[in-house]
Amino acid sequence: MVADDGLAWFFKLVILGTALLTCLVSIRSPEVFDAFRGEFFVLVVFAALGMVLMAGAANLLMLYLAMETASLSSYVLAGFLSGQSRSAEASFKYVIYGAVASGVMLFGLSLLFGIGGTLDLAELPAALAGASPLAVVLALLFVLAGLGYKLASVPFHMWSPDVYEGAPLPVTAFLSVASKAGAFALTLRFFDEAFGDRAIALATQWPLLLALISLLTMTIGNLAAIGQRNMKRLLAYSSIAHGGYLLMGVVALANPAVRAEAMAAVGFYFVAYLFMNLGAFYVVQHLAEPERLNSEMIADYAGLLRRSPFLAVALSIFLFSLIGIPPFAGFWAKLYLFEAFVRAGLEAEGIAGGRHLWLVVAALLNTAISLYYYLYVVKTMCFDSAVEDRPVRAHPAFVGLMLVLLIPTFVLGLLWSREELGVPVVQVEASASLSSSVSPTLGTPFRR
Amino acid sequence: MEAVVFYLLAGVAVVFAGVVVTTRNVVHAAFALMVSLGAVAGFYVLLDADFLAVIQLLVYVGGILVLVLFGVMMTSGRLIMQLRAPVGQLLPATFVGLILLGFLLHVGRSELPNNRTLVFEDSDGETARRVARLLRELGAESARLQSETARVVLTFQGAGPLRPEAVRDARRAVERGLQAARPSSSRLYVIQVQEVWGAPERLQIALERKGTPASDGMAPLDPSRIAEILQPLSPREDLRLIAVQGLRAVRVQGLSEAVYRRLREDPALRVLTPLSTTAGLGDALMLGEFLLPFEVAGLILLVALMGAAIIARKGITP
Amino acid sequence: MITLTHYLAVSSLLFVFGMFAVLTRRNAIAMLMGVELILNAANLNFVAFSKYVLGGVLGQVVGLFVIVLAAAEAAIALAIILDIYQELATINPDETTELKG
Amino acid sequence: MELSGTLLAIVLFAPLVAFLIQILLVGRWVRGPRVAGAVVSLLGVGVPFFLVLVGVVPHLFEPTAVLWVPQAPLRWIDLGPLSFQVGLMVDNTTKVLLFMVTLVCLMIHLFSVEYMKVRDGEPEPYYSRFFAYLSLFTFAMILLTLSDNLLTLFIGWELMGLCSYLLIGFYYERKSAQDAAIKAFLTTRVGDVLLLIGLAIVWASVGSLRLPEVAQGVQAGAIKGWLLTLAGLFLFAGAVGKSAQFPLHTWLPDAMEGPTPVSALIHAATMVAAGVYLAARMLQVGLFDERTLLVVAYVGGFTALFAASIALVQTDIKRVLAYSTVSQLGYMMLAVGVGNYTAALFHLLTHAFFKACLFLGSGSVIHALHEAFHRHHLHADAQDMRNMGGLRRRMPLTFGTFLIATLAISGIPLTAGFLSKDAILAGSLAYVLEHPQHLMLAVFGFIAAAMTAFYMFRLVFWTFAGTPGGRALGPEADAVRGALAEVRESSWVMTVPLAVLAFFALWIFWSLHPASEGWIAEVLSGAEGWLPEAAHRAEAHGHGPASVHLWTMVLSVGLALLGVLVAALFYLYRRWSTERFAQGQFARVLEAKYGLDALYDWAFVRNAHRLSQWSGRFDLRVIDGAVNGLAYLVVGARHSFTWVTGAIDRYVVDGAVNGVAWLLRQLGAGFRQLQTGYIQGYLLVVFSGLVALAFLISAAFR
Repeated sequence: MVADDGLAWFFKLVILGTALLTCLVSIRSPEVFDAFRGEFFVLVVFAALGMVLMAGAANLLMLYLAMETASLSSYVLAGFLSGQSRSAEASFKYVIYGAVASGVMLFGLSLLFGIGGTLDLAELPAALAGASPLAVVLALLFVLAGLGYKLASVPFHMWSPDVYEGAPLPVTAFLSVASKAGAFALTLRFFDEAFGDRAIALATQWPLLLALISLLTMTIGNLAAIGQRNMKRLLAYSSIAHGGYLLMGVVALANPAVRAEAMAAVGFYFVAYLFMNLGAFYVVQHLAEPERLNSEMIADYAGLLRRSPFLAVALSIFLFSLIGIPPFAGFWAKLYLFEAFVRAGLEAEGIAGGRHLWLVVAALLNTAISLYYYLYVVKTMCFDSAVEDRPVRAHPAFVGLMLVLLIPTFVLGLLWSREELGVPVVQVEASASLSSSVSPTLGTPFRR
Repeated sequence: MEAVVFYLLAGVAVVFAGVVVTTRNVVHAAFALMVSLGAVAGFYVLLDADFLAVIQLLVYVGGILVLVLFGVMMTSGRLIMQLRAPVGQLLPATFVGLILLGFLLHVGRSELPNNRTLVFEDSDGETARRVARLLRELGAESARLQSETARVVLTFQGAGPLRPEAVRDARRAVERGLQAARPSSSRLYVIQVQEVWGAPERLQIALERKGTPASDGMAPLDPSRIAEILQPLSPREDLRLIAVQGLRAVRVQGLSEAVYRRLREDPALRVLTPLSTTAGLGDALMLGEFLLPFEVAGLILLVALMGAAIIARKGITP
Repeated sequence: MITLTHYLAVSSLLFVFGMFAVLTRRNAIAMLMGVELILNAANLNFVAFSKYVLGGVLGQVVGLFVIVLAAAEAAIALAIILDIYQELATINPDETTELKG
Repeated sequence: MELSGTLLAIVLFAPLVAFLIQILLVGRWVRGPRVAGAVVSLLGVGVPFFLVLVGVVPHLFEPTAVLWVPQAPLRWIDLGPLSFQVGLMVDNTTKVLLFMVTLVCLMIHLFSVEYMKVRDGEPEPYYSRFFAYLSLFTFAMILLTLSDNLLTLFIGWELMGLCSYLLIGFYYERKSAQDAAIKAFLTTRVGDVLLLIGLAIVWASVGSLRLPEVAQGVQAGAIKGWLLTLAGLFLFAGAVGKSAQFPLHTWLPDAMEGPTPVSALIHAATMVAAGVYLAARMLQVGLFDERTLLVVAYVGGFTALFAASIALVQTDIKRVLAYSTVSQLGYMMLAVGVGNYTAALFHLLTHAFFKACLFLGSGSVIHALHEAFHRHHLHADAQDMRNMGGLRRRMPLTFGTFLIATLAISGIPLTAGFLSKDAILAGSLAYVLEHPQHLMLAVFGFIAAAMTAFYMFRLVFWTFAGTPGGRALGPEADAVRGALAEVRESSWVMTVPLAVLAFFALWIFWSLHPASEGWIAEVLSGAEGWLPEAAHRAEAHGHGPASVHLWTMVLSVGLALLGVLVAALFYLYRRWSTERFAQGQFARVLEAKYGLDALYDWAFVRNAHRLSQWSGRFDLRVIDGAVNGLAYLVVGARHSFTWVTGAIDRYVVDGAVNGVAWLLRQLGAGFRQLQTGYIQGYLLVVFSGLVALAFLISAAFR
């Protein structure tokens, strides 16, 4: 029903850490409606619980219930701003989109149930072995509509920019990391346990399917981010693009030889992503407060370097890390992920066997595209002249919080390797439901 | 007869679903939805899911639709409104819908395992052989046949007429014993606890196989093995396990419709019906493997309650 | 003789009708009705598979959960629709397009 | 109902009986359009259709062949030890063909009831004679499909030649109709003579003409080596004539002189189908060896491309359709040639329905225009597309059904044509992957697919879109426009057959799965009971690696959409002008149909000895021209090289940096536009994305 293994625990920590930080920054946030401030925290906890269950769900029914728990809480959180039509619209779109996507997923789950005759993920490979690939793929696609909605992957991504823009900032930050973490843990487990079998992967071609989705996701996310003027929306698209990179890790699962590395790489990526993405969102949130810039527009960030060197430098560092510039955590995260993917591809036989190396080329090109819009923000902050010169002061407590996020962004990749940090992802406890133990390839760790 | 009822229900369900998507009056849409979902409840009855049919009527038709109607009343000045979309919106939707329908019908017709499962009583071990022979004669070699223990009845003997605590304790002891004996017996669950008529000091606990099909197959569990598991657990000083009766069964999966009918009509074979699907459902939810999802569902209801209250009131409270 | 295929055909039709409602109705509540149709289609699948392929109550258990979830989801969705009605005085999905780009 | 000899006999002889009744009784005593004639013929084909529906269709999935030989074997011609035995046979192929032939014939009969009523404002004088011929035609085709031997098959074959002569020349007072009838008769006769030689070889070597025995004989090696090839080539020559393959295709477009229902009959269900049917049967029994098959494939592939290119410039609505038939038949031959028996017959079936729909649709248009022009006393050509336009609103039913059939022939997804054409193209692609030296086979097919979409949509845009009579030329142009405004939709007797045929042009009847061949492939590829075990080599090819299907689909749909788009830019949105193209050399060559008609006329009809002179001149011009051209090319290349290097410096290197940034901004803006804010739009993206992914991935392993 619920797995109790390294994968689940690792992502639970990521989710709970995000939830904790969300609660911290929401204590004083003016965007949280005062009359229901208590309920806000309860809903964050409920949502986190749903995501935690997602990270561990090893059963089709549990998978659906966990997703619904997380979703229902998130719908309410997205509409938490009072008296603002944008927030109401965000939660409206979220709930309609979410209801449809989860309904479609449920339909897919019912088909999977019918084909396999079981609800347990672990029992599915045996049950699917003799099934018709078309039926399996159709069911898989329906399920993917639900997973893709949670992952915000193309073509199921369109809700996310609107919801991210309309929702209160702490909620946006929370959703962009925790919700995605839960969804990725779920996706990893789903494909690893139910479809990890080599024969099924070859018969249904799901790695090709996911590779296509990954390509579309990163490309469309990055391209759409280019024209954005609202910082929140830009970060929303950037997080879609990061979802695209992360899907490469799922594609790599198709090769059992690098399964452990792929999972560890996704885990590492999420730790890095937690710090850099939350950091960027929190700086934006801090700047958007009335006593500071009172704006989320990139144009208003002009000359920020002189008005508040600390915030400008902090934001720049988070953005550099999001691009993947060497010393920062984001670089190592990408490096490990791509390395695992390339290894998975090189060891596969031909395109039909999962050799999707073209995706790495696309990912590198996409990184180049992402330079354009991230650096545009940095350029605006550092080189454009400000409209007014009034200094912007960061709250002392916020400076503390920033340090908590900044230091790991600096040192994460320097201190820990993928194996040291990510290995818990694949370490299996005795009673856990993950079937195979740590892959032997982990014995030769990747050295830098 | 079944076919007539089915086509009637199918007609109602589909036609009224059609009304939901075409009518111009949103209240009519809600009522059409009610009828359509009522027909789905009828399908549940046809599919031996009586309890679910009742729940469907109570919760869906009774609850959700009232909610929807309230929503309609509170959000619309007039009931007849522009519900229909322009052609530019209808066409792509029709197009996509048709392809999707094609895919689904194709998969439903020729790609899904269109087969059936039957469970027969097999008290003497003869049934298995008979079924196997019949399958060979009918040319249904692809059917999977396995022997299993379908039901175990434990009989307890007390010192005197049993009191409710004794019954409860016995039940708990059996459950604990089953849990301790995982995984071999984890596919059994308590289905009925009853006192034996005419013998007030006796108690029978029936264990039944779970609804989950065993891809591994539960080997026919030797009643003596059950006794072995449960014997050391004397629930109370005054209660002893005196008899363990196992009901063996043959489960045949992957039957085509024709073979299924043929087997059902064979006078020498006794089809094993579950003691009660309602009890089975309750047991699976409250005591079986679905306890955790049950709790999560409760949590979801709590979230919904809270969330709806917050969203509905945030505009009103200054 | 009614077979599994018959049930699947009905559920496919319900699903496509639900999808059609969601895509074309110009009233948020009517769209929600489409979602209910989709959920019922899935549920019918679960119960039909449960009887025909498995011969147990497993699908019914899922069906029960889905009904509960549908109720919860409908409650939240209706509250949010009421909220947007208070903000914009409309529940036409075509008129909630402030967030875009 | 059981499949029995009696049933088959009724199916076979009912049209013949109808024919005899008409000729002996009806035609004698009544003149002018009398319903009696039509009813007899309708019964003559309606009864077989009904019997096929209740007696044959229910047995569709039984993999057996029913052979029915008369009790005392009917010895047609007794030549001592050699005698011809004849009988009827129903196997999987015959079952589906019978269904198609009887249904399409029934629809064409029904359509003709209304269409043939009037000739030039007067009641048609030879109404029942027309129906009599139709019945005989139907009988001949059914005889051909039901024959278990090549002898009666050949009789049906020749009978059809006769019928086509009678029907093409139905308006015999017209000189052009007479010529066309004679041309059709003579051209197909060339093929028939060769076919007869082929039959003789088979009969001499195997000692029998019954298909099962021929199959066994070939299997046992009764015909060997080059003799087998020779026999195959001769047999194929017959099919070339009948199915109007290059170079014997010239009769088919001229056959447009006959009444439109006749064109529909010839092009869809009967005459031309016979050639493909014969070729497919020969493939099945093994009379086509590797060498013959290669010839078949090249002739078919080339014909597909060749005819499609001629269709690009035709202005007569029926001639466009005629060349498209030639092209589509080429596809079928291509499929036979690469050994893809299933796909060939599948396309034969789907093509029958949508081509009949197209012809009857054009018939409906012509009929309406005729009426309107006649009322206005105009002499404008009712078949010239330039005198049409804007008929979409005037004739919505005709337009709708015509559009569906057009989509089908263009191979747009969700149509029957897509399924079958895709099967052919996938088969040819798989063949090319195995034999890379025959790359051109796949190229022919794919380019022809783009051309098909182009000329068919050109036809639709000219006929149904735009303003009425917008392209009309000559002194009567204004009057034509006035007449067009009064055109009315045809009566239900004509539109019902259109609707029925259009339904069969959709994918749903053939396969629920919108991206894969459905039950029909299952039926056709099933083992035929009368074939020897090892003879099922027909399916050896045609199923390449899984990804072939994916690439075929992407390529063919992409090319078809490209064709539609280009046609739309030319003729619907008028973004591009056709003027320059129309005045070019290439267009002139196409309009002259590559000069082949003229060549035959000149070479065979007039004096043949000029041929030598001509070839002498050819030598002079071509060789001289080649030398000069080469020199010109070298000079030109040097000039263009310097220009290119300069341009690279100026535009590419400088432009790349700015251009990429500009491109990215444009793309970004484009994707921002997609995010419209409409939630239902987002959901539509979800579902269409789902469908697109399902399409793509299911094509990879169907």
